[in-house]
Amino acid sequence: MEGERRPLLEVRNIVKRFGGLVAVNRVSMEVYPGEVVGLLGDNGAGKSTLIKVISGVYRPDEGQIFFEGREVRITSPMDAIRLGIETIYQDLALAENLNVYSNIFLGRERLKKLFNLIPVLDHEYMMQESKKVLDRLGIEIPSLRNKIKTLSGGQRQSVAISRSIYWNAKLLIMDEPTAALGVTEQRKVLNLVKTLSAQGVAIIIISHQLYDVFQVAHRLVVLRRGEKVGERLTHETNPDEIVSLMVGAELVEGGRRG
Amino acid sequence: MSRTQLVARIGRNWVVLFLFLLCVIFSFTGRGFLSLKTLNNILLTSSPALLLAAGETFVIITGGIDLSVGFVRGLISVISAIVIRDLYALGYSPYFAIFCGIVVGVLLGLLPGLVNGILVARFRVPPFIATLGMYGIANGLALRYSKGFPITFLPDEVGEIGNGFFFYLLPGRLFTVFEKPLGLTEAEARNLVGIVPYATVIAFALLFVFGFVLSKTQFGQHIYAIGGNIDAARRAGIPVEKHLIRVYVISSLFAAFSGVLSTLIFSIGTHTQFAASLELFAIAAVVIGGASLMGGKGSILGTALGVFVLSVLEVGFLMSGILPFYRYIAVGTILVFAVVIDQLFPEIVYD
Amino acid sequence: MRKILVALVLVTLVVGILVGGVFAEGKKPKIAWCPAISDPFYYMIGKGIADKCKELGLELFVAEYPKAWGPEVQVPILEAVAARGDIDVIITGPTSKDALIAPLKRIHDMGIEIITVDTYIGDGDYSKPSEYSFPLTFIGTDNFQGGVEIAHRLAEMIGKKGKVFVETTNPDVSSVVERVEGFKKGMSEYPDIEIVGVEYCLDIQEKAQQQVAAALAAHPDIVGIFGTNLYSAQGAYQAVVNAGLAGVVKIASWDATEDLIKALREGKVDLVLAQKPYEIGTLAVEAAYQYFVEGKEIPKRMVPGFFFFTRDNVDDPEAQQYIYRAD
Amino acid sequence: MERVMVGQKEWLYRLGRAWVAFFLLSEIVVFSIIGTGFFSARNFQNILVAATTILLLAAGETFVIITGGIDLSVGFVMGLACVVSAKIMVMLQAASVPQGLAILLGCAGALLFGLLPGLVNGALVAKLRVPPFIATFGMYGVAYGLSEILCNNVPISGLPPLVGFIGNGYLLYYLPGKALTFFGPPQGISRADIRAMILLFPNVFVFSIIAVAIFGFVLARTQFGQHIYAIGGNIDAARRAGIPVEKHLIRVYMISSFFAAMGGVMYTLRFVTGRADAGAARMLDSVVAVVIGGASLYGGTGSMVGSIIGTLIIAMLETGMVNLGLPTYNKYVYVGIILVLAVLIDQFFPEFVRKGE
Repeated sequence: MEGERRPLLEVRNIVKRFGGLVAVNRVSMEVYPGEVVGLLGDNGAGKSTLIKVISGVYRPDEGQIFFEGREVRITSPMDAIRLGIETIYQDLALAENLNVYSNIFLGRERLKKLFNLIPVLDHEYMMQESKKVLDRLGIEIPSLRNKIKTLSGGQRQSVAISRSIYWNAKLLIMDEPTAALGVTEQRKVLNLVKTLSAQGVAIIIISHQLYDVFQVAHRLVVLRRGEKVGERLTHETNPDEIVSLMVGAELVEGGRRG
Repeated sequence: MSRTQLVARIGRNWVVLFLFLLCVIFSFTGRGFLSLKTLNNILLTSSPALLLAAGETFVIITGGIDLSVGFVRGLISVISAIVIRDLYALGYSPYFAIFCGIVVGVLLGLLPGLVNGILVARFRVPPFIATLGMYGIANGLALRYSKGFPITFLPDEVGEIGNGFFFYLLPGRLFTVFEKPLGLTEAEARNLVGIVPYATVIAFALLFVFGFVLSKTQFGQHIYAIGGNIDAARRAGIPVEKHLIRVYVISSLFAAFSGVLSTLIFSIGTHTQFAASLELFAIAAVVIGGASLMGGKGSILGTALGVFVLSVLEVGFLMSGILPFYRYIAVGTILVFAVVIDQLFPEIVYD
Repeated sequence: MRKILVALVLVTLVVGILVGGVFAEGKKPKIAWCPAISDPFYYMIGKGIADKCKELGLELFVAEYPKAWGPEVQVPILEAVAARGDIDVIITGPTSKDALIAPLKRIHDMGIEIITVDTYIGDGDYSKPSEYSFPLTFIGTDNFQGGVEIAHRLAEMIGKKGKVFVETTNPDVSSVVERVEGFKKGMSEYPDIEIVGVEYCLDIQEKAQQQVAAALAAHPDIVGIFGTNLYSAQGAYQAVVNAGLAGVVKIASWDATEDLIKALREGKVDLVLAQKPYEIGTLAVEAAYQYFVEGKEIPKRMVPGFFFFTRDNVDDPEAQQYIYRAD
Repeated sequence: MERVMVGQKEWLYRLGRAWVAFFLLSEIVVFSIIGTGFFSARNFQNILVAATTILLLAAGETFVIITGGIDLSVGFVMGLACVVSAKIMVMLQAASVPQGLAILLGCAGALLFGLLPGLVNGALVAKLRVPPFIATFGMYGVAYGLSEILCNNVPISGLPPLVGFIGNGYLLYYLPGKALTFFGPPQGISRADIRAMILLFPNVFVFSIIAVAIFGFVLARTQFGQHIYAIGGNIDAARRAGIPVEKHLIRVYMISSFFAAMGGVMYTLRFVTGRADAGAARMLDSVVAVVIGGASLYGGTGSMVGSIIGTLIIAMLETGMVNLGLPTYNKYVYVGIILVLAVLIDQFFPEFVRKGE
């Protein structure tokens, strides 16, 4: 599916140093609309650093970032969000004391005028809208008026995701989405990922669980010690090869796709 | 030690410098500030505060807070005074009466802490609330038993112990131990200087013991662990609940010490009006002493320094003829600075 | 649901408001005693009031003895008592001569007569019409005169020369303010006597003790101290005893608590002025009785005298009646 | 570990949640039965008037506590505002400014001045990351010191007489069948009539409740309020959602000290004097009221209605005990117990989960 269309996100020769050590060294990769890219690597391989560069937490020391063809400077998480790059963190940035739809609209609440004078929260509207997006993504939550703290980990995650989708995120970055979830929940999340990509949302997924990644990802990018050591189409590779790339068991030639 | 380390060290011990600075300034501004009498005065009046703050230190290191100490102190002071008064009235020897008063006071002092601890540790009540509840309860009980006015009619020995000194010095003339020299002329009575108040010695002894427990024993180590990361502590197999309860008991035990001591010093059972907001100043002292309300940091020594900063300020302002209210402003400002400074200076890293 | 309950609460309140003012009015005057603070002096007034009420067969409601001195404590109590609706006279000691004017006026507007004892509102002169002339009468010691006499007696004791210090309670309480004024007036006649300071302990004995201790440190040559009420005086002599100056520094105290009398016997205090709280109490009730039952006009100010305790007369049988006994 | 209760019987659940309101009701009922003239217009209105101080402090504290902070300075900020307002009035009066104007300016000045401590608190908490407890405790000292210096330890007196008239007056004076006047009693009526007269809506309470209502609305219905809950619930989430958390916190602390200032002004009006210690005794009471009202010191929960109920519970208790002639020291004990119970109940009360809309 790639090639014929221009990439949604493209990073070129990204370098990020922390004092002495080079966390990310001249890494390039691109993500296409509707594509799910698995970002793999052992601890300290530089996955999360790269992610943080893309999501605006860190600023790269070298390299360029292109989004929808234009070169962009992402200097803060807000920049990234404005572009449509949303990161779903493990600790899920949700306010547990608020209900589902309030979280989906958090910070961008819909208001209505009381006696067309005083702006107040339009709960009804926010609820309906949230319902729509949840239905679209096939997420089931008994009542959107339930507080987040009463939801399961998987439900919370799907709320976080639908939140970013509602505010039309084009690229989702999911850091260990299935970690700390029950089996059924994991499956739900993975299905959700498929649904999203089917709807044209690009996704970068980081996970230690190769099995999960192989299920959903179209393409796999492998990092080791800050360098990109390989890139494979999922259907052209297998876990063993990927693992060997990750741990650097054997030298891999022709890693890059021409 | 590198330069940054040096800076960090100085920054982290700013309170010592500050205290020193205060003393220098006041010795210029305050008439007769730099004198044995004043020193002993500061030591004496700050003793109960020292105890109160020391107890609070333990709680604050666990990341909690104990608002009840002020009124627990008041309650214990009243109760011990009542015991002393009544036993004395019944014709027992004053020393026996005082002894009983102290024992009863200290023992009762264990209770509030036990309740606080159980509420905090077992029922997960926020420390602020649990101890605020106890604050009200102790206040009410103290008022009930004191009828709202000080417990008087204590034997003179009370005041003599509370305000006694180990040494008495009549400059150039004579020097006695334990006993005030008798048969002094009026002029001599005015010049007599007491050195090393009993009260202070008692306070310091207690501080030393518990300071040792906090800094040198496993028990103390675990308190820091709990304050640093309670889950980690739990996973490490520390009986967190039990530990927390003990900590709150220690805190109210110290409040009881403080109450008993204030009875001895003021030779009355002091009901709670005066105790109000004592707890806040204790907390202030602890924080100025380098503890963090987030828990995991703090030391008895630091707290002691904090207390002395406060009492030097009080006495110094008084003797410099500065309105006492400026003291509140000073305390408030210093308190905030303490925290800001603490955030400015990094942890010392040894390489 | 919560809202519904709130509504319910409000409804109850409103209902209350509507049925309000429909309660029975007592025919014979019912007296309420609202002390200013819990101390032996006020307990003595209370005793006087209680005995007199029994004697005249009047109903009496005794509000609690507040544990702290001040309007924010006293006013809610006064209002709650007034709101009982069965009260005709409130006898009280205003805790501030300014702050209590408005609240007492409001209670007076509810049709309840006010008698102020020990302390008064405004300048205490209810005879000429003014913002604060509504109370029935003020019954209390002539504090100014008392201050003057104490000054003279203390001056005698210290040989009419040297530094003296005043420990008092609040700067806005008529009674103690006048005592201090009187004391200054009296001392002004002695050129060799210097008043080195006036401290306010806010009715907290430990504070008084610390302030006097500090004063002794700052002025080691103080020869006399005047404690303007029981807490001030008790704290003052404790401080002097602790400084080992008992007998060296002369102490004149206002109010004859058992504690101060004991101190007088032991030579820790040298002069005790006893007001006549019991008499103040009985006078207050008589005034109310005369006003309501006999419809008499009553004087706007009544001044029972006072009594001086010295080591010489402290054991005289007729003196004993003037000692305040808390219980 | 959240306890949850699943089902549709939501009203039942809410009923349980509203136990505080029940508690208040039962308080009213009990005191009305055993008390004398407790269940009466005057008494309830007195309670409301007496409650204004706690009510206002608690209203401000509610905002702060919902953000997960605490404001210890309200008591003395109230004192400061009280002194400032009194001082302004006295000065203007001396400058022979008409009473009404002097009072108006005095109140306005104090209220404006009252925003300052909040600004400082907020800046310290939001910008310098000073723990709220410390920042506001610092302000506690500064505010108290300042106010005592301003009035150099002597409560300010000699205010325009109109002050007390406003502060202790009512909106409505109704003499059944005879007269109905606003803002002041009808002229020339006998002492007997005065007693029969019904006074409605104490001015002080009316002022306070208006302010409380407005801010209660802001908290419950507006975006500003919603964001306060968000900050208290998960400050990082709030940040990521693009809420200007720092600015918001500063505003919250300003609201808190504004209410404190209002408390001070009301005190001036009621007692016609400026006292530095006006609110000292009520600071912690206000926190208690908020917590009894269902707020958590961990932030994220709480409501104005709850705080009002909490306030009334305390006020009813105080007045009720005086009415019965009971010594109020027991009140401290009871309040302490109620406080802890409130938190325990809140903690062990399950979260409600709807099965569907």
